[in-house]
Parts: sequence; C-alpha cells; structure tokens
Amino acid sequence: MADFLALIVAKYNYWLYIILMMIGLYAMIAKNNLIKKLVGMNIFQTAIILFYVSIGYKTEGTIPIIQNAHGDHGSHGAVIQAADYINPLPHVLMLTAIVVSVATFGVAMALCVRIYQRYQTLEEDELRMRLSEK
Amino acid sequence: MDNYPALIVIAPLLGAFFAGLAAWIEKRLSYPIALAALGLSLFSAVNVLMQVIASGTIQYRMAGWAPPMGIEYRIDLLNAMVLVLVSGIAFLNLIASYKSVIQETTDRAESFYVIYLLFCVGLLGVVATGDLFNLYVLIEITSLTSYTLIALGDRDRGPLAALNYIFIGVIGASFYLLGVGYLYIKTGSLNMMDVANILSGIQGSTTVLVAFFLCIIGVWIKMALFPLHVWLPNGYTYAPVAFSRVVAPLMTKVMVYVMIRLMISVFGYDYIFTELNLGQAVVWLGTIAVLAGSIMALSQKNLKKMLTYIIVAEIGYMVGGAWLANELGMTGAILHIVNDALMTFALFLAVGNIAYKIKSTDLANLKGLFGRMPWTMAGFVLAAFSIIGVPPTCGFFSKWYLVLGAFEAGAYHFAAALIFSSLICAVLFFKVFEICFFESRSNGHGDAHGHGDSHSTVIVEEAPISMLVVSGLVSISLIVAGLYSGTIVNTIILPFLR
Amino acid sequence: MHWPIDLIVLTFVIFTAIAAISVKDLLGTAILFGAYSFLMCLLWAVMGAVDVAFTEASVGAGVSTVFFVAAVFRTSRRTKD
Amino acid sequence: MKLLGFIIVCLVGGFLLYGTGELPDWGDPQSPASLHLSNDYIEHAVDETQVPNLVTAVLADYRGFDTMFETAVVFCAGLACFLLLRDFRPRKDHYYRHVPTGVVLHLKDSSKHLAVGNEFEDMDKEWVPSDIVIKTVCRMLIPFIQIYALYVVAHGDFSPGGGFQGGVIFGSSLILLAISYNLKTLVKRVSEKFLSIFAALGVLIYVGIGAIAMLLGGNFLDYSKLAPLIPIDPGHIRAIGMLGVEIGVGITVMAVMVIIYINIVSEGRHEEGL
Repeated sequence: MADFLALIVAKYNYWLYIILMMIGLYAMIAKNNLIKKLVGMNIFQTAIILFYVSIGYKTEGTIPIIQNAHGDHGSHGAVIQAADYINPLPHVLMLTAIVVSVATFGVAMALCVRIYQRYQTLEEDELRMRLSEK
Repeated sequence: MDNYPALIVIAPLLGAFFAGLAAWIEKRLSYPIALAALGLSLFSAVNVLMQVIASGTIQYRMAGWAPPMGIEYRIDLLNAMVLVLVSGIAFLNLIASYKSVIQETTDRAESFYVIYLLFCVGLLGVVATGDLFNLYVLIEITSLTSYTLIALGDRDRGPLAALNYIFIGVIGASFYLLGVGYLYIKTGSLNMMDVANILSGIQGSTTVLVAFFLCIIGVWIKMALFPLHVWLPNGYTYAPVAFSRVVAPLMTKVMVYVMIRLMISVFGYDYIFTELNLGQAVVWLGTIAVLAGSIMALSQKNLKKMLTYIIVAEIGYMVGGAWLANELGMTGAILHIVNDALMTFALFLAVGNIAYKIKSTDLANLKGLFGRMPWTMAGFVLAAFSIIGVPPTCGFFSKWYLVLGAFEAGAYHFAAALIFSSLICAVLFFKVFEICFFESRSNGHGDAHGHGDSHSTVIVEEAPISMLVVSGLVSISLIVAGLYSGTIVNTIILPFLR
Repeated sequence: MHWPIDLIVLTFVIFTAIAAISVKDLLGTAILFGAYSFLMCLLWAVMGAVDVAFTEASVGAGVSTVFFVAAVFRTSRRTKD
Repeated sequence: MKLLGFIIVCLVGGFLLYGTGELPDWGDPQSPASLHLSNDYIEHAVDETQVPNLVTAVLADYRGFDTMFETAVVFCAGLACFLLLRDFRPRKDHYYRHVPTGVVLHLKDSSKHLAVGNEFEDMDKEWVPSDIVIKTVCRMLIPFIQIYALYVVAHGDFSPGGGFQGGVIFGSSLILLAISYNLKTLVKRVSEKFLSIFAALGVLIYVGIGAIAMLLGGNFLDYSKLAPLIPIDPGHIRAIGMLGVEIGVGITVMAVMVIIYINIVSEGRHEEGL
C-alpha cells in the first residue's frame, strides 16, 4: 500500500499532464467550434508547461530566490546549497512559453473575429458548407 | 569584426523596429530601412561563410556566457551555407516585392515590411542557433509572422487557411517543445553540443526514445511531410504573393535543415540508424511523400496550388535522402536544400510576376502568356527544367546524388519514386507550357477576321523591371549553381559531413 | 509535504479542463477557462514556481480571459458542442 | 472526425505514458535535470549578477537572448492584430445623448463629429447605464494598480515579477478603464500612435542595450560592457542592465496587450466596445 502511494505521488504529475494534454489535443481535433478548438490549444500548451514545472520541483527545496544575498557581500560564510533551491531553469523556459502562447492566442482570436465578420459563423461544418457553395 | 554571427540576426531585428518607428514619421522610410537591414544581414552572412571556410567552426557567446550556461551561436559549414541562402533570398525578394506589396496591401505596406523582417529574423535565428530552446522561440516567431501574413492574403480563404495553420503549427511546435523537455529531464542541458555529449553516454533509454520521436514528429509537422502536410497547400496558395515567394522556398527548407541538425548534432547517426534502425521506414515515408505530392499536383487547376504540391514532393526528396544513412544521400539532401530553395524561388518569382499583371493564377487564365510576358516565362521555363532535373540546371545534380545514394543503400523504391516524380513534373510543366504557349487568349477566337493577325498584335505587358531583374538573376543562378555544384559539395558539404 | 495539495488541485484542474471544453455556451467556456488558468497558477505556486505562477495569474487568468470575452462579445456565444 | 481524434489522442497518450516509466520521481532532487546546469545557476548566479531572484537572473542575463525574441513575439502579436483587424473607414453613424433628459440624437451618414456642448455625451449605438459605483471604484483603483505594476517591474530582481508581469498588469489597468467607462475614453487618453510607438520602442530598448554592449566591444547583450556609461559599482552593472531590459519588456507588453484588446473588442474600428 505504501509502495503504491509512493508510486502515485512520484508519477501523478506526469500522468495528469498526459491526461490534460490528451483533453487539449482531443478538443483541437474533434471539436466543431473554432473557439472551442482554441481553448483546447491553450489547455494543450499549459499541459506542457505543467510538465516542465514538474521537472524543476525538488521536495526539500524552496523558491529560487536566494535569501540573504544582498546587503552584505561578505556573507559568503553561508554557502548556497543547490539542493535547497528549486531548479530555476524550467521556470525561465516556461515564462517564455506562456508569453508565446498568449501571443498566439491573441492572434488566433483576432482571426476568429475576422472569420466571423466574413462568414457570420464559427462552426467548422457551416464554414465548410459556405466555402463549397461558392 | 567578430560580431558578424550576431549581426546576421540582429540587423534585421533592429531594422524591423526602426522601420516600424520610421513609418510614423514618413511612410516611405520603411522600405529603404528594411532593405538596408537585410543587406547588412546578407553581408555578414557572406563574411561568416568566408570565415568558416577559412578557419573552421565559429562559436559566438550571447551575453558573454560560456556555452552550457548561456546561449551560443555555433556556425559550421552547413549553417553558414544555409544562412547565406536564407538572407540572400530574403534580400532579393524584398527588392522584387516593392511594387507587389503596394498592390496587395495598399495602406499597410509598412507593417508588411516590419513583419517580413521579423519573419526573416526567425528563419536566420533558427539556422544560426546552437540552443534547443532558443530554436523553439525562433520557430514560434517564424510561425506567428507566417500566420499573420497568410491571413492578409486572399480575403475569403486567407484567414481560414491561417487559423488552420495555427492549430497544426501549434501542435508541431508543442511536440518539439515537449521533446526538448524530455531531453532536458534526461540530460539537464539545452545546448546542442552538451546534450549530444551527455546522450552519447546514455544507452537504451525510453525517455530519449520518446524525446527523439516528439522532436522529429514536431519538425515533420512544421515541414509538411506528406501525411502531415494538410496546412501547406492552402496556406501558401492564399498568402500574398510577396510573402509566398519567400515562405515557399525557405520555410520548409529551413525545417529540413533543423531535422538534419537534430539528426547529426544532437541525437547522432549511431543512435538513429544503429540503435533504432529507423532508416528504412522513413525512406518509405519519403517515397510516399514524393509520389503523393506529385500525383496531387497533377489534379490542380491553379498554378500556385500546383507548385505547393510540388513542394510537398520535394520535401519527400530531402527527407528520404537524409535518412538513406549514407554519405551520398545526405550530400544529396543538403545540396537539394540549396537547389530546391533556388528553384522554388525562381518559380514563385515568375508566378509573382504573372499574378501582378494578370491578377490570377488559375491555369485557365494563363493563355497566350508566352507572347505577353516573354521574359517572365523564360525564367519560368528555366526553373521548370530545373525542377524536372534537366542536366545543366542545378536540380539535376542534387537528384543525381540522391539517386546514387538510393542505389548504394539498396533503396530502389526511393530511386524509382524520384524518377517517376521527375516524369510527372515533366508532364505537369509541359501541360502548363501548352496552355501558355499554344492557346492564344480567348478574345482572339471571337472574331473570324482577326484570325490571321492575332499573333502579330500580341502586346508585351511585362512586370516591373525590379521584378524582372530579380527573376532573371535567380534563373541564371540556377545554371550557375548547377555548374558549380561540384565546388559546393567539395568545399562545404563533404568537409561538413566528415 | 506538498503532495496532498498538489494531488487535489491537479484533480480539480482536470475537471475544469473537461468542463471548459464541454460547456455549450462560449461565455461559460471563457469563465471556466479563467478558472482553469487560476487553478493551474495555484498548482505552480505550490510547486515553487512563483514567477511562472505570477505570469499565469496575470496572463492566463487575467488578460487571456479578457481577450476571450472580447472575442465572444464580437462573435457569438452559440456553439454546437 | 471524433473517432479519428480519439484514436490519435489515445496513440499519443499511450506513447507518452510509455515514456513516463523511466522518468525520475516527482520532486527528486537527484534527477539529472536538477544536477547539471541548474546547480551552476543556483550557486553562481548571485555572485556573478548580484540578482537574488534566480529566475530573473537566468531570464534576463544568461538566457537574455531568448527573452529578447520572446518580446519580439509579443510585438509581432500586436502588429498582427493591428494588420488583421484595423479598419480605417470613418464612422458613419454618431449617437449623442442629452444627459439631463436622456434624449438621443442619431446622426446618419456624417463623417464629421458634431461640436456638442457639455450637456451631450458621445455614446455607443446602445446606451448602457454606467454604474456610478463601478466607475468610482475603478477610477480609484486604477492608479494603485499602475503603481503596483511599476513596483513589479522595478522589484523583479528581488521578488517574483519582472517586465512581463508588470507590463501585463499595467496593460490590464488600461483595459479596466475601457471596461468600466467605455472604449472611447481609453482611445482618447491613449492614442493609437502612442501605443504603436511604445510597442516598438520597448523592444528597441532591449535590442538597443544589447547593441550598445556590442558597440562597446563586448558580445551582444553583454551588460558588463556597459560600465563606462553608467557610473556605478561595476559589480552591480549586470543588475542595472537587467533592469533596463525589463523596463523595455514591460513597455512593449503593456502597449501590445492594449492594442490586442482594442482591436478585438471593436473589430478594428476603435470606437465601440465592451
């Protein structure tokens, strides 16, 4: 039982990121409404960010802001222990990824508005019908 | 000056913002600024290529930090060659697009130049960088700019094609990002060299396997390998001409470059071909892509769309060649990056000239074009010969290497597909020539008297001189590149592969 | 020991994600999407990624939702699925 | 399509699930990802940059080149929304409401503004009674939100936050103004020209700092080469460089968020909105 719990704790994040990603991907492929697809896209991207953040976590670590750093430069007596701080690199990468995803989201929304102006609908099957009419 | 590697990317980036700001002072300032920025970029790229040929790989540390900590530009022979190619084509296209941008985007030409420059920044950065995550950010810049520019094209279909491209493009880029994440969890590093060093000590890991597949599938989606190509034909067809002229030759080729870079510099030959033994399967994929692309091209009624399907077939050439697992195949694939970029550029330049004058690229509207636009069509014929693979042009040489490589690897199906696709291209282009040459324009058929002198009254209506000059220059470069392909192979590709 | 919070919030995240893509009203989707982003931000804060959580709170739950509502305002709330 | 989607999703999910078997445990401090590079950053970043927030140090210095392109992506998104949606056709219909009586004047087919007195207000097609509580609260809140945003930008070196977060918060304070009053109020205060110039200017500050470092003989973005320009303890020069870069990022992000919002909500007409 304890082993099983340990396994769940160890892998739960990875499993659930995969489930989230599957939800997002499914919405992107199977949904009919363009805005629903965009929501799927965003879920898909956040799932990947969740994966990266999970990589960086350390059970015993604290947030990656060094405590007694400024003020006195001579305080190097307390050597910084790497194991005490959570890995900052994935966070940096994911800041970039979040911003990229919101940029894509904004452009996609603008496109949706533009498509709606032209066709008065955002449903994919209706759009396809409109296109084949012409 | 040793800042040339950075300047290649920084010059157009700075140029983009200066062009954007200058547009608020005087609208006409944007174009010369853009031109100067890309010119500087081309100049630096040529300089870097000279340096690399003379003294070997250049490493440039961004912000001065040593590689695994900071981001580094690592420019070897392959990079340097593709950089010159990309900046050259971007520069020439900007010269050619002055008139057509004004025609197509009317009051928004300045913004077009800004986005165009950012697109070039993305492509150049993708080629120059030596960092896996930096590659992702730059891929996103190229993608975001292409979404925008595609949506600006055709009023009805453009936005839909762009939105479709966003969905598929985001899946591709996210797969790549996820692959990088798996690599990172196993190696703890993002620098390509460093990752490759650590990976060589890891054997039989499922994580690396997953990382490999995610990265490669992501890149395949971005380069539109056959079953994943659905976004490409619509996207490139409905884009504005000035943009499709640069995105069609460069985007997919740069992605092929990324694939080759990942194969050679990150995962390594041994891992792919010995441990996973994937060569055969992917060569089959390439074969299918070549066949499917050529056959779908046959059924198109629009010249631009037909050419986009030919691009799909050409991607099959390069993917197949790169995965033949021998030196000849890889040489062919790399040489084909250069040649195909030039050929596609020449073809789309001709299409751009036609679209500028005729305002349509439907095959039915192209009748009598040889009489109306002789110079444009001369360039088109030359480019078509090159795609088919007629000897003095450059297309022949890369196909030659690819076929030799296929025979050496025993992949006869791939060789057969190459030859079959050349035949189909020949049929295809002669069909176009027939329409453009033999059938005169429909108004000639109307009156019975004018039958005799309908040929003598053909008016020559050529595209503007700037477009013609670029078109002619590129068409001639096809032959020049063909004649010098031995030099390219011996001074750049073979030293790189060994 | 953060893992019980982590487990619970993650489960909630999955529920809001499913709800966001299955609600038959786009304005509802927008709000659920905001909730999803906010829970995600909470999760990242639990995992010590404070900067990422901060960004997600301002970008994902804040501005994205506003863009979303703006786009729904200019298009339609109707959706078939 | 549904079935195809389901099959693809299951294939991808199964493949990824197969890949999780070998991943290190969640939170394992000994996983390779937490040993190789990250230790170098944690142990040396403060000495080398004097910035205690490691995320900011890595974001703006070690991997500052990434962040520059990320800002360029944001700029791109703003420009894209402008290009896709902006509609310069002048407004044909004007509505003016006489405040004391509530009578609405409708001007058809006129491209000119009517010079109306103080008793009339320029309004949208449909009049929404604006709530005095919301207006007052928002008017009081907005300055504080903006100060907080500036604090987030400036204090990013020491606490969570930085250019992006601060820029987004500042941008949302302006969006809040548009929501609580109406879009015209916002457009009147922050003109399109102002926003466009700021969007380009922010990235230009970033790239410019890098280029100046290059001109002074260092590599691109090497802040330590800025020392001759800024009279400050050379140990802190990197922190100052990072602050400059973050300000650039903040300006761009602020402007772009507002541009995207205005263009989406008014379909590019810049007059009526939420």
